[in-house]
Amino acid sequence: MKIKILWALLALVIAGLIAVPWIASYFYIFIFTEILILGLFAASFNLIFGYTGMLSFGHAAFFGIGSYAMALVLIHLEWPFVVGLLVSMGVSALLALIIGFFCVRLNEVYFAMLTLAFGMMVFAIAYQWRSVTNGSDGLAGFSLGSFGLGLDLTLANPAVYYHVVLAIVVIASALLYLVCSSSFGMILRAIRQNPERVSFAGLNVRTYRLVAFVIAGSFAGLAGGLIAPFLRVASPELLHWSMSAEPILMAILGGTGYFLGPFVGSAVFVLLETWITSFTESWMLVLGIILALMVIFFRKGLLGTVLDWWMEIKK
Amino acid sequence: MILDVRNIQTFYGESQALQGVTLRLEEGETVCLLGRNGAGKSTTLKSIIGLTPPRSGEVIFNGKQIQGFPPHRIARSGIGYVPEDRRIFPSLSVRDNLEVAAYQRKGSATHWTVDNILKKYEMLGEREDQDGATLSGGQQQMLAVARSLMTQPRLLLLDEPNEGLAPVIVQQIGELIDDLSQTTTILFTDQNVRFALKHSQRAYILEKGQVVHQATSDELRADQATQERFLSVA
Amino acid sequence: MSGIGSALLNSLDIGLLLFIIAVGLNIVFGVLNIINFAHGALYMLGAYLAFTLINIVGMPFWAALLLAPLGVAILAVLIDRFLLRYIYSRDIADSLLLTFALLLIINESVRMIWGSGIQVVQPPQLLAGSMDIMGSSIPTYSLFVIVMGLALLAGLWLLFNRTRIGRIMRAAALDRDMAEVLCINTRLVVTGVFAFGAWLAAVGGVIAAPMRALDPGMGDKIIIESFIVVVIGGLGSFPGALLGAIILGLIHGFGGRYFPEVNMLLPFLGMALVLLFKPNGIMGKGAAA
Amino acid sequence: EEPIRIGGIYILSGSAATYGEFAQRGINLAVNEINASGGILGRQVEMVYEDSQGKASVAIQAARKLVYSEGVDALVGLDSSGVAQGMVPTMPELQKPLIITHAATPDVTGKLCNAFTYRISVNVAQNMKAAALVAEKLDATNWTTIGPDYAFGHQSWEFFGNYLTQIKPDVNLMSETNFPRFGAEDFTPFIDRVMDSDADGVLISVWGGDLVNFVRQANNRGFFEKDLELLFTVGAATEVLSALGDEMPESVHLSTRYWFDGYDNDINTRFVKAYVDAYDGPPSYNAEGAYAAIYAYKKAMETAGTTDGLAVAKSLSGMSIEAPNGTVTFRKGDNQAMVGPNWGISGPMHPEYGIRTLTDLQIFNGEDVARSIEETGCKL
Amino acid sequence: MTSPILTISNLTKRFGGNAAVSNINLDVIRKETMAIIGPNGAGKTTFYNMVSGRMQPSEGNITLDGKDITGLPPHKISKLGISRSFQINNIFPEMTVQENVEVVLSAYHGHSRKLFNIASRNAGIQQEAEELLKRLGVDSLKDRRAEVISYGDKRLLEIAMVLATRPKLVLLDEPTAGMTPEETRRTTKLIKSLADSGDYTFLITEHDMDVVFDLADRILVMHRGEKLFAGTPAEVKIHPEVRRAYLGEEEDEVTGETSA
Ligand SMILES: Nc1ncnc2c1ncn2[C@@H]1O[C@H](COP(=O)(O)OP(=O)(O)OP(=O)(O)O)[C@@H](O)[C@H]1O
Ligand SMILES: Nc1ncnc2c1ncn2[C@@H]1O[C@H](COP(=O)(O)OP(=O)(O)OP(=O)(O)O)[C@@H](O)[C@H]1O
Ligand SMILES: [Mg+2]
Ligand SMILES: [Mg+2]
Repeated sequence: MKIKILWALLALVIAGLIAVPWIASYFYIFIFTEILILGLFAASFNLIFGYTGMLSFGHAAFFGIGSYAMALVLIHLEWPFVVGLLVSMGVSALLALIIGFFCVRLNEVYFAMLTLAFGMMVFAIAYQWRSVTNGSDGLAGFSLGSFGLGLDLTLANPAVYYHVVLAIVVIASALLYLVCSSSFGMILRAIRQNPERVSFAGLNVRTYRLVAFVIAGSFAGLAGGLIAPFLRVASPELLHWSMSAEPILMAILGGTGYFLGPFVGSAVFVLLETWITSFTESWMLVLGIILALMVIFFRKGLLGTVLDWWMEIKK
Repeated sequence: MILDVRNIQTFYGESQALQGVTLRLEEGETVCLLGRNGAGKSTTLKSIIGLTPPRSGEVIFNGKQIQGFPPHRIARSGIGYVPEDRRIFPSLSVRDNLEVAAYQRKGSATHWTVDNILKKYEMLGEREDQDGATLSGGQQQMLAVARSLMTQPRLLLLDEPNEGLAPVIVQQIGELIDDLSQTTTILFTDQNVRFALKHSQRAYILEKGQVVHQATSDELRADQATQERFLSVA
Repeated sequence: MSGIGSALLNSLDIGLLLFIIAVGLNIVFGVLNIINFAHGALYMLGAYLAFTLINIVGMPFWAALLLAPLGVAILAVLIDRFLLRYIYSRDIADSLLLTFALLLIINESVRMIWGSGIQVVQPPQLLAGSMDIMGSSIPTYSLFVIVMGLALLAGLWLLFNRTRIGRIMRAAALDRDMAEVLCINTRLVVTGVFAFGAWLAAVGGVIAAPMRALDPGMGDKIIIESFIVVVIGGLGSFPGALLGAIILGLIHGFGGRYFPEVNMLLPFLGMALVLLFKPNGIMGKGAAA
Repeated sequence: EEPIRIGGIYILSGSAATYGEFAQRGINLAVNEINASGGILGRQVEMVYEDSQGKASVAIQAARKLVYSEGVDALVGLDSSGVAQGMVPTMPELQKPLIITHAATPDVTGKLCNAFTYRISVNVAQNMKAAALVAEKLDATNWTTIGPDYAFGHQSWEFFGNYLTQIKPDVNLMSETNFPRFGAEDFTPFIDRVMDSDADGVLISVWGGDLVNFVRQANNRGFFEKDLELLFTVGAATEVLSALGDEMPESVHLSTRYWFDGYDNDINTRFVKAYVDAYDGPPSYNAEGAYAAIYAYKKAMETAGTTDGLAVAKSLSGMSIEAPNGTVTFRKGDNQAMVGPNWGISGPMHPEYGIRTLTDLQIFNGEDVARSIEETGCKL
Repeated sequence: MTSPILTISNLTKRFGGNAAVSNINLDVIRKETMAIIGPNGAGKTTFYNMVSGRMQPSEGNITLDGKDITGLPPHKISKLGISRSFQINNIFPEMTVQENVEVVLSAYHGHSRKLFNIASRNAGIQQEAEELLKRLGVDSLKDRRAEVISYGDKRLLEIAMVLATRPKLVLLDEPTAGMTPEETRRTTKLIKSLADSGDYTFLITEHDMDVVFDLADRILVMHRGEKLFAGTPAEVKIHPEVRRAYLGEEEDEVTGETSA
């Protein structure tokens, strides 16, 4: 019963999201585009963090490389948008395979630090390989061509682009959700709690962690492929460790134990930042205080706290 | 009376593990706590030492109320505790495991020092510098008991002290309990009813978080019916 | 002075400064299992307090070296009592988030209190200028940094390995409940360790002040470097932290000079290689990865 | 009537926050003066600021927010070249004019130029042409550079080298260049490397807090005792000079985009006085740029008679205003202001401000050091 | 029937200078139940760790069904048919009891590789898990989080998980430690019935001599890493050295309740 209500709520939220360009001020199209893209980025991160228990400090590597791939495709090849997205996913999956191959053998903090190291190596390369990446300035000034798939969409129109992002993020999330609730996903959760026991059940834990890492990386790449046309730039800061910190914050804020937690976290984060910067220049101070209070009092994340509370009163 | 537990109720989150446990120990006594799995034996001990503070009821040790105090204060007032899962500090050596526990209460004599323990328990003495994690299960149990002695307890709480121990060692633990009971009051739990009754003077039986029976150990040993009823001892 | 010799000495002096900063991070992580993102911010706070004490109040450097870290340690006690206490028993992710929030708060407060301008602190008279050693001139302050670093290393090593307090800290780190029932006041230990880590960060800040221009981003610049140091050397190992710091100092010193095209990559490459071949760091021990 | 709103996008947090603060100071002065004398088109002026954090992605979202949510009529700002590079291409979409007051990358009034983007400050190309003219007269023949390892440092060296070899073909540009990481804090290896090399001329484009560290470490190394010709491309920035005090050596060539003591006109006198009164120190170059930008909008809006973005942008093109640094014209064709950098030699300490003075000040003519429109690659 | 399923030769494990297991030779016969006993620290768990792949032997060979498995990683050994329980509880604390078993079952059936099925809709595995739990008598706890059930129940859950991979050879490390007499009896009976079914070969360590004598066809007695004696329960009971090193002198205490 409750589950049904939740699904109905979700449908309502999606309907609301579809309607954003008509019901909210123009600026919110940009805000919601950002929320969706960062939400997907954070959800991909949560597959390895919340489900598998691997705290990566280098997830931005995949996000960033996805955005660079998209930018390069648009600048040099002028392929359709959808093809660009597939390239973004492919490139980041490949990168995730390489980085993951080394990282999944380490645990906890060591894993976190190794992913940080690899992530920053990718950053350093993007920063210093000026002939390809345009160095610190990043790649800008590319134009959006056709969408592909025979659809005639003016992607340069922010409302259209928003709907495209919404559709892609919903589809991608559905796929991710399936992965999370599959038997494979159950094994990932088991690995988080007790990797050794899983290996004694006959599974090679490293392989499973690697597969999860690659899946997460490719979805982060997809999000990166979406962000480049949105920001009109692919720049090294998208690869920096502070960008890796964002999905961590978002996932924890929203609730790592829930599939939709990272999306909630992304919404809260982006909206907070937008609102706070409107009324004070010391937005970092206010954000810091709010974050601190949330960590202390909403320990299961916002979504978790709300759901718990809801389950409680409806009992 | 050294320990007076009055009607304590303890919860894990919302689920109530102790439904009002009352028990008393006189100075110098050795008492065992019996009961099926999940009856609340471990929880009773943890409630006394303060790891799971009771939500209501009183714990009076040595004439002073101690419930609600942080565990280190309870321990400093003279209660030693050995958990059922041993909890050895894995990356500290045997010696360091003992040393961190050293506590000297003002005005009381020091019975136990690292050196006399390592001498007395050869099994540990031989492994003085080995890391706790690498000890076998039985060695860890020995260390856990020895470590709790370092706090110079007047009352010792032992949660299943001989679980996982070889019969010879069980004998040794039994002897150890007998020996310690000369100087220390002891409350312990054990699955092995025979062992427990042999080394105690009195027994409490717990069921579903309540004391359902109490008797001297000799009485209970003879009382097959009660044993069968509460402890499923055939 | 020959190129290599001076580069070596320079690496040593950067390395030891890094060591002083990073070692507190190492201790807080090792004992409390908290990755303290705000460590760099505390370092910055130490530097700014020193700036106020020396340039505004007019105290001598040595007084600042004594007082500024003390002030930061007191702040750390407050942070521990009012914020961190809620999350010690939770997993590492929560502490990450909370210390990140702290970093934002401290950074912004520093900007509000001291402004965003660039500030400079002069070294004390005693340490200004250079000394002639083996025919080459070496800034006296570099020698001071090196001596301070080594002295701290020795002190820490003694504290952790030769005193009961050190063992108690390790025990509390391993199993807080068990330590509690063994008469250890773990709250006190935890507060003490966090304040001590902050104190070390601030000592680093005060020592850095006469060598580095102060600006409100200086904490962020140092935090990743500190991670690298701690990881390369090995979590929980003091000599390791020293070694890691010197290695990083060498990477900076020589990398920029001989491999300018990839100098940004090198520290991270170094860290990755160490983690791959010695996951616990060069001098780390403890559980295998 | 509703005030006119102008959005400012600057670095307001982190290491370079001081630059955002300087710009805000200049803007405040301008806005207060304008409001006190009746505003623009009879309307008061109101500023709305956003923090770019020095990141292009953040700045772009900030610009969208300012335009669509805050409803600003015009934008000023941008400290970092990377931010400018990323943001400028999105300006036509926003349909609001932007005057860049600090970022120096040539491209934004070059190959990335557009009808909405203007720059009131000196760019790298202009400054380096001036630097080359200064270098021409020096004895040094072996030139190298120490600059931050990102676009600004590399571009400075490229432009400098190109101009210098054009006007003085016998100089040697060394292949051994030095690009320390931005924010590196320790420059000793690079200082040693230059001292060990054959260089007798060094272009130093390190700036801000890095420059402060650089100079102090160079002092420790005896760098300034060597017989080197040193050109500091952003060396006369007041924040650097006041942090360094007399640690900044004498007799080195320092440049800034605006030297407060270099212009003898009423506007400058008034501006410097107002600034010193309000903020207790001489104005920095980017405070001046931001100050002038607000006046540029005043004139453009009043010329256009409206605040409409397209109209204001149009009237900026080719427009001249009187600013503290003289008459400033936005050149038709690339929208770059024809302003000239100031080069001088560091002299004795200033009696009031505790900073080095500039002697032998050379104020270059904006037209003389600007690239031709064809060279910029801008097609407007 | 008498071909060995597991052959151990010269198995040795050294930590630093000390041999925790030293030069053990052993054949485990198919379908038999073999107990390993010995004082604390004798090397029993270390022996298990090597057989199950958790530790690499310092020397010696382990052969399962004629195949050399020395030094293989745990997951490979598990796939080859060896399943073990742990002396210290080793479960998935945040999952329900039922899910704990389902994880192992889906690993065994290869479902774990399926990215797009819905785990909770897998009726086959659910049913199989429920049956297993029922067999162990913990089916009433199936929806509780594993970390909150009592110690004894956790041990039973662990046995259920061990059996879920349908192993040929089962290693149980002190399966009844911490159980009540009643549970111990039930567990013993269960193991006995499994052994009698002829589907499994068991290696069991235990300090509870009732269980050992009840179940074991043969007993290996270890002492300080070495093989002290191997023989039938009857032989072990009267072996003087075993009595001195392990059982202790007071026989009645050892054999606990049965003699009472
Ligand atoms: N951490 C916990 N969270 C929730 N419930 C718990 C927890 N620990 C114990 N319980 C519950 O409390 C009750 C009493 O448990 P306790 O461990 O005290 O029993 P016990 O008599 O010591 O059993 P055993 O003989 O198995 O050790 C049980 O129902 C158990 O499920
Ligand atoms: N990693 C290790 N490093 C060093 N010594 C070890 C290590 N693991 C085990 N040992 C030692 O090896 C010996 C055998 O330990 P093991 O755990 O195999 O004993 P056990 O027979 O299972 O004992 P118990 O019945 O008490 O569980 C012990 O002396 C133990 O201290
Ligand atoms: Mg118990
Ligand atoms: Mg064992």
